[in-house]
Amino acid sequence: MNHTDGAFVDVLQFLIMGIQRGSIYAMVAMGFNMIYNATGIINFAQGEFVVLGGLMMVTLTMAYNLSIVFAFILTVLFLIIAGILMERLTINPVKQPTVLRLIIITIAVSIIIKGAAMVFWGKGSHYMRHFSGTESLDFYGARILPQTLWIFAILFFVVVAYILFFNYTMTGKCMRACAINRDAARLAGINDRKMVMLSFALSAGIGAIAGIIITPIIQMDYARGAMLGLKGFGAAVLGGLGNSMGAVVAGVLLGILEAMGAGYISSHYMDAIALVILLFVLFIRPSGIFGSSEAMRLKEF
Amino acid sequence: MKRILILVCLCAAMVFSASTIYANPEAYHVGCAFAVTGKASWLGEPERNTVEMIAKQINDNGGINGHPLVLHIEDTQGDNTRAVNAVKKLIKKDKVCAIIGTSRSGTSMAAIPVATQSEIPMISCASAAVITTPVEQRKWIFKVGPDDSDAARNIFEHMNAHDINKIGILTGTTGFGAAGREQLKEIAGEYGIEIIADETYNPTDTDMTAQLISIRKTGAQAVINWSIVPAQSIVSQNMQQLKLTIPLYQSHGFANIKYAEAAGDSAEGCIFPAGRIMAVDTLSDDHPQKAPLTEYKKAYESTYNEHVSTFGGHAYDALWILVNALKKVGDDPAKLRDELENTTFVGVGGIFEYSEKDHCGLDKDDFALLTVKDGKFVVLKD
Amino acid sequence: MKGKNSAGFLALIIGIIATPFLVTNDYYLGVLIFAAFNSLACIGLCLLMGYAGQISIGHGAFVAIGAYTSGILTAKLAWSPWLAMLCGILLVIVIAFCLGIPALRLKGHYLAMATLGFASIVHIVVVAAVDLTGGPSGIVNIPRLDLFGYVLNSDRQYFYFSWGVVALGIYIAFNLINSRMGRGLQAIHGSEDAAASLGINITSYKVQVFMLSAVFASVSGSLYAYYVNYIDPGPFDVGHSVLLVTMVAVGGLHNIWGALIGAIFLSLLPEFLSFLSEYLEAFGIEYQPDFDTLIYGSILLIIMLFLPEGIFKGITGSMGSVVSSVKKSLGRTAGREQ
Amino acid sequence: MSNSILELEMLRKNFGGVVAVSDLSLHIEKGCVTSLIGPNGAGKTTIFNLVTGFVEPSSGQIKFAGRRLTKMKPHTIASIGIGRTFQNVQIFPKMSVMENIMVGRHLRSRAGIFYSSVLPPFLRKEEKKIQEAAEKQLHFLGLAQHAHLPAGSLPLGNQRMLEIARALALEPRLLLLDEPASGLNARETIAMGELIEKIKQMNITVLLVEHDMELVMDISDYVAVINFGRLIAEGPPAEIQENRDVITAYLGE
Repeated sequence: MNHTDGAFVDVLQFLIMGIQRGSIYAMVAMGFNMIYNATGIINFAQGEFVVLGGLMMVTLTMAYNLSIVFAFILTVLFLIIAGILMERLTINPVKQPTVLRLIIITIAVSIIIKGAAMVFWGKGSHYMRHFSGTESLDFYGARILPQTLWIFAILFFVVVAYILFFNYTMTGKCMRACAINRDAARLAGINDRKMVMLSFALSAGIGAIAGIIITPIIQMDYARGAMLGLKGFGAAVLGGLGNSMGAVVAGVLLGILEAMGAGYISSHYMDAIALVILLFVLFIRPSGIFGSSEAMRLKEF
Repeated sequence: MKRILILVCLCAAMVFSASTIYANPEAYHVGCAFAVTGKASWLGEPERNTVEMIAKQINDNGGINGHPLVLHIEDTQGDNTRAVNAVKKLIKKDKVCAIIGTSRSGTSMAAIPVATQSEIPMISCASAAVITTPVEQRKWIFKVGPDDSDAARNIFEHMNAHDINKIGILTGTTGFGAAGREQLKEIAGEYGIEIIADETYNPTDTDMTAQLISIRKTGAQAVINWSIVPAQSIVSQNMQQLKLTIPLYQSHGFANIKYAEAAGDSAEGCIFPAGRIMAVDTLSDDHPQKAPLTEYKKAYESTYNEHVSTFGGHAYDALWILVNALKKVGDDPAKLRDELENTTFVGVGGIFEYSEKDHCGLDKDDFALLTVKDGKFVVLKD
Repeated sequence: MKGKNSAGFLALIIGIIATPFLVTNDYYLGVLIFAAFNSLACIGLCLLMGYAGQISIGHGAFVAIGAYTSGILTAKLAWSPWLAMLCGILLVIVIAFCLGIPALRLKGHYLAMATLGFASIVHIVVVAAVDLTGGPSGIVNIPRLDLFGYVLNSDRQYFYFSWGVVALGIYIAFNLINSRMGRGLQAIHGSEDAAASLGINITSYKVQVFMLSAVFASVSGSLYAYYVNYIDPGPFDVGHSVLLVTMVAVGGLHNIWGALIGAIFLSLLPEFLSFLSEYLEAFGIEYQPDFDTLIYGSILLIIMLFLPEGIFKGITGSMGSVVSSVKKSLGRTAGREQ
Repeated sequence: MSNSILELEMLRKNFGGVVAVSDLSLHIEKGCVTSLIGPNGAGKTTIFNLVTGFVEPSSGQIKFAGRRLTKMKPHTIASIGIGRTFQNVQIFPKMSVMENIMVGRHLRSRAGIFYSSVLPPFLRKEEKKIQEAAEKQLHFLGLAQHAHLPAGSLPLGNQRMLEIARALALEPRLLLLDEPASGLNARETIAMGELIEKIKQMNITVLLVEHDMELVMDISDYVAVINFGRLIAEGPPAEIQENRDVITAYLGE
């Protein structure tokens, strides 16, 4: 090889790949947090939202030849509807919700979505064209795909939109109020059931975006959800459950840890390295890096 | 109360009717256990499709010496426990005379004790060498998947011819990848080739950049990517992205045109050993396999409207080998087994020559080295 | 054990003894044997979840450790299967102790994540440590178990043996629940502060019951290895841990019988589905096994939506109402006769 | 007060910037009923939590029968003879009344996980003893007729009784009662007062937090008044009733 060798270039390359992985974990984790804040449960079907988003996008762009932008919007809308349906049909009817029961329900939903995706899209792996070409760009010697830049940009956009939504819109503020104290929010006239529905819609939407932007790089098949969900859950917990900005940082961190671990320690134990660190963080700080133990006490199992 | 009664009656009717439908003493019952759904469904689905197609063909032509062929197809979901249950169900409940499958090496290994104990011949579609070795312990087990070592030998011979002697290997952590990794490490020495980087990736992995950079750092002259999962098509994309231009060799697990499609132009020029089914069109007419290959490809692609794959080919070979044996000796499992050991068959995977010592029947000449050219598999010429 | 539970236990024993006489086909026995393995792990998990109130989505790892300890020691080092199983038990006790002390300080979702993380780490190690575990290729030629020099070769023998172990497990579980320790655990579940104020060492109790439930899982793994004679990482992934939790929740969290019924139900469900497809095809209805996943998920969802306390409570509840209505009508007729 | 069983020395507890207990020193005499009174938020429950090890003091120390309690875990403190109840009743609602009290016998029995689960016949004797002791407590408190009901189904008054019975099953030397009469009606309050008298006669020292002044003045041997985490007065009930500081603290200026 030529001048591109060198420790610095490698570090840079790992960093880029790590952030790319981590961006997806971050978005999955944000989806987890939204539902967690509204209901106190972890939605095990979050990874399936990502899968559905990716597969839907593949169909719209590859089979129906829609433009990327149009397909993007359509897919997100589709997933928002799916999220609302999930909440109305499986979460809302539950009369005495206990956390474990709701979690098992989300597991059941994830199995159903997986089964449905398998029937509709088949078992094969689906690929789609990159948003803007596959010719990788040079970045101080490291190589970066245009798609990777898209991923960074869209993550940034989602985070900004998230902050704006929760800090500057009435609905967003109501959702935050519900997350902090549901009873008080209800007394203040906020319809908490509606907020739960909204949280499902939004987190399905974020899942869809994650699925759409990652599919050109990783390809999508019906069974990918579990792994994405697990990693996203890890990021959410690492960042402190309920803390979405913490989740973004933790997600990116987790991605970088994995890439560095694979590059410098051992690809055989790549995933284990990140998990071991995650466990140690939990053992030292039982409520995640950015979580407060007070908030944790409010939402016990 | 009434409703329950009706339900009971309905169930009874179902049991009764189902048992009469299957009670056909003339028929030959063959069991198939494939990973039709689940994590290895890309193996099981073409296999299932293939056997259903052939069975229909056989029955339309009057069966086997007049006996209709009844297939009992079970889905293992690629899961060991389900595989054990499926094979047991086929043997004990459906009373099949032989079993085709399972799709994965792991499920085959789990099912082997069941078939052996029940003394029912089983033709596995997986490729790990341990399935049929040591042959004394595998009296009842045959396989149609080629040995990994033969595929590896083809690659190493090509490397010798091109003066490549320091390589990096990249394997998937599935039974297929792990068996390949073992074989590569074991026989590389025979060819004077040194493995200077040994990396793995998970079937669920999405990015192999880190592994490829580690390989690049060692200065390897070529990469062998040995895997059967869809994730393997990411490897060539990552190489293209990293501008890593050393030759890429793939395993016979790459022999699925979908993988090449997924990898896009990054897969151009990679070299891999495969059964000749993948490049029938570029095969010379006097090759003995030309006829069966063309026939199978044509039939499969017109029936299912999708590309033929090596894995469906395994099922094709397994079923025809079994049917030929059924023609000769009928459906007594012990006789079938003895007959299988004397089988010679020109099939999709190659020319099978089973013997008492060899329950795999293929050798390294049954592989051809292929490459990807313009998005198609062609026989490598150099 | 007392009252209803001992009646239930008696019924279980009779059921175990009678089943192989009613079910002579080895296939069905085989399915029930696998159900026994899951039952055993679920009974242990139920002690932890239902009685001590601690969730663990990591018990698949203990099953794996049991199976692999047995597999490695017997197939590679030719140890006695019993000794190997004992080593598996000791190993999980040590591991559960080391994991439990920091992990059981966590609560709710954090504990769930920690145990889930543990399960995936164990799975990754099992896949990657090729020299020890055989990696994805697994371990072959694991011997069958022998009982007093008598090898358990047939499915019937193994059925009796494995369900015997399950019965023993249930016996142990009920003893524990109705003991000083069991009351302590339920107290912890009710109020940790009150339990501590009565002198119950909460951490120690949680860790102890965690270790006990890990032992159940480990034994179930060992039995699996001796039955299938081959292990690879496939059956021990994170999905298996989640499945075990689901089994316990579906059956009924707060009752050992619930855990047992949940485990049996979800172990048999996939086989039922494969029958379903056969019957539908026999009636000429095209049925693809692809729908299995969908149906499986739907059944799970329906149970959780309509039987919030699990199948066990659902069944006993409706049985109870039937019994009471029968009693009522009997009482009425009796009254008339007087 | 040479005969003290519990000694608080310069005890201090900060929660963040808030000082809940401020350099408080107090000696509790053996065999007496001592009441802690003071307005809401004065730090009474914090003192209970400090004594029973649920929170750690920021500084200062606690001595029980001559032993320092600093850094001890709640269950260890229970084992050396301090029982307590909680302000918001903390019974085990799903267990029966009887079982609740049997939990209280925890420290007076020994069976560990192995013996409990594997060899119960060896434990019959112990189990029988636990039951007998629990029954004795039930009779003592007049809850015997409810023995097999789930504890959660009892009315609040009985739940408070049960909680005390459970703590008594521990056979403590010191019993901390956190507002035992709150939420009770007049009749129940009188019964509670009688119960506390009986406990005193059993030679158990009682430390009481209570807002019902009539009850406090009626049954206490000694009263300590706390405001803003500080001890503002202590002495026999009659003396306290006359104390100007106390009246100011309760009624404001």
